[in-house]
Amino acid sequence: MDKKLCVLPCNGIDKSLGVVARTVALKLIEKEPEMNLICPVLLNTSDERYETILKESNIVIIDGCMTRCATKLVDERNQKIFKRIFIPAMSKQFKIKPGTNLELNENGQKLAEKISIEIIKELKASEYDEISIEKKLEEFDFYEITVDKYYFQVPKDGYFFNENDCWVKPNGNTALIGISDYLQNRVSDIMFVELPKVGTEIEQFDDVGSFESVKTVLDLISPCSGRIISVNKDLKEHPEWMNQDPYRKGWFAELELKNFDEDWELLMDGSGYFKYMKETITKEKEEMDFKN
Amino acid sequence: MSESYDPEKETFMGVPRKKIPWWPTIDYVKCNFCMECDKFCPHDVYARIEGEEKKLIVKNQYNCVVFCRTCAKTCAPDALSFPNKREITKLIKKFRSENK
Amino acid sequence: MSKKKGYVIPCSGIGKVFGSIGRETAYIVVNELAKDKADLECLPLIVKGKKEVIEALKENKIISIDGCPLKCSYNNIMDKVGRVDAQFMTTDIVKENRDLKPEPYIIPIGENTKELSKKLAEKVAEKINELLENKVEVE
Amino acid sequence: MKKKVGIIACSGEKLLGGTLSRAAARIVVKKLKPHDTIVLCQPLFAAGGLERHGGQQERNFAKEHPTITIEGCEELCSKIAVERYSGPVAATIRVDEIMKAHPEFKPKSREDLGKDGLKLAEIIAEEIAKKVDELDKQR
Repeated sequence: MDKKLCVLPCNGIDKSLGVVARTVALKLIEKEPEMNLICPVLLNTSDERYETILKESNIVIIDGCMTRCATKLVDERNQKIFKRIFIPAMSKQFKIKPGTNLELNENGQKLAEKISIEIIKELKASEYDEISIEKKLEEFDFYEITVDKYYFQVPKDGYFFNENDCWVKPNGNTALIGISDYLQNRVSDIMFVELPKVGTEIEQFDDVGSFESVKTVLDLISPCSGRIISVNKDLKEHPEWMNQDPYRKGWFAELELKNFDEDWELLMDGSGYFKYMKETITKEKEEMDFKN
Repeated sequence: MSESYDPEKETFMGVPRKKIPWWPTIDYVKCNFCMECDKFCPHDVYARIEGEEKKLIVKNQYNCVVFCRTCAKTCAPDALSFPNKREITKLIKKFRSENK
Repeated sequence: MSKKKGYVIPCSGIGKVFGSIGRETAYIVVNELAKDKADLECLPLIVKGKKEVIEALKENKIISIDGCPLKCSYNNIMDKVGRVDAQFMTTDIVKENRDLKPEPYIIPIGENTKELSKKLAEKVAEKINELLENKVEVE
Repeated sequence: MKKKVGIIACSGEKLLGGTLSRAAARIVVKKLKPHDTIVLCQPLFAAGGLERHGGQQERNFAKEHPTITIEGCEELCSKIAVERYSGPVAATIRVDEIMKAHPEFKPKSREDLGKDGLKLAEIIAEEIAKKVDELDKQR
């Protein structure tokens, strides 16, 4: 198991949040000397320079603004990602505003320090072993119904659903999207996925990519609007993750949310969707029995 | 579809299904009656009519899953079209706000 | 010392077509492609832990063929015999041949299913040759 | 909601009885009793406890529902698997005995049942369906 880590900050020098991104990276190197620092400018001009390091490492990507230069630099690679940090979201989370000064003020330093501690904490908790999985796999509580030998699960918190059986899991101003346990059960073994292109702007309920089983082909109908910032490339190799772990390892794409406050109004939370799903299953069963 | 199915009671996002004009429209100039859409659709939206000129029709329009347009992807001559999703979303929002 | 054989153990999953591809593949290998080198054994007997069967497997090469990610064949053999020399997934051959969609029915199997099984059988037979030619024992 | 009956076939790869038990199980769940029965995967019993629910699905189902096992030979692999992981079985059908009782049908081979074999599978399937009805009456 590879345990190497590297860090790629956006290094924006024209905004204080970019300077925070750079400072976080420097603090990480200071705290974890084994970690490799990737210079975004050098990576952009001669990426062969970092080829080996990137191949062998999991990366921490730090973006200072919505342009997400650091993210874009690794988007096209099949890069193992440990964590993505979006400084404005962290600033909100810690309620620390670094101001606009390009020479970091006390608050800016404090924010960078807090973020770096947070990353190290997570790193230790992961014991390095899990980090090749791009998205953190949290345990979650779920509602469950058993029909014959099949189980249908719905996470209790953190996920929102549309009536097309797709979910969104927001985290700050980004979100993961995927399909529900019910939908994966319905289509059965997924063999192929067509992932959307990174950078695509989508509206709520647009189709984003598709997945195909022996039985059928279906589109994923996005529960929210936004811009695709990453896709789960591992699904190309492991489409079965959508069946085995639809709410976590089987995530489909990551979006930068555009209008979630409004999108949210047309979505169900875990308990709402569970009720909806149960009704659907009962209806299907009744129809079957009727035909019988 | 069985008789226990009652379209009158169906809703989508809290809106009566019958208030949402979402279903495919067949362009009979393009359609070559390959029936791929009908073979695909598990909801009995289409029906095949033997001996008629229009050998395929949209029969159960309200069975169509709102926002699903996967059948259109099976259509080689590109003869199927759907309403604009934004318009439909707007309509759903409008209905919901008026009927709170 | 008697000549070694390659035991082909498909999962024979019964719920979906992927298990049937494994079963058909095993039959093609032992009946046609690697007649004198390959043999079959019942997976249920391995699951049950029948002594003679386990002993026979231990002394020969073992190839598992599974139809779903739960890998019943592989896992049960690992559990009871402790070794698998090569493992195959029928879903891989389906993925590699996107134009050949296996028919959903299994009694009897469809044309595409048969074709896919043939393709997988070629790979399995080749692997058996490779395993048996290899003079170095991998224990 | 009525509880479904689990059908577990030995599916043994090496013998004709396995292929027959498999075919009969499919005929029951697809044709004769599609709404009263569900097919369970025998090897999954032992391989249980994997990813998410995996094999636990089969074990739990058999704990809470009546199950009928279909055996290809005297080894009774399915029955033993179910009893080990879930509890007593509701009924056991012996394919080898039904074969003996119907010498007029001569299945072609374990690979291809042929016309006679399919007929025999139908007969076995009807036996299973009868058991399902009996179980229904008892409940």
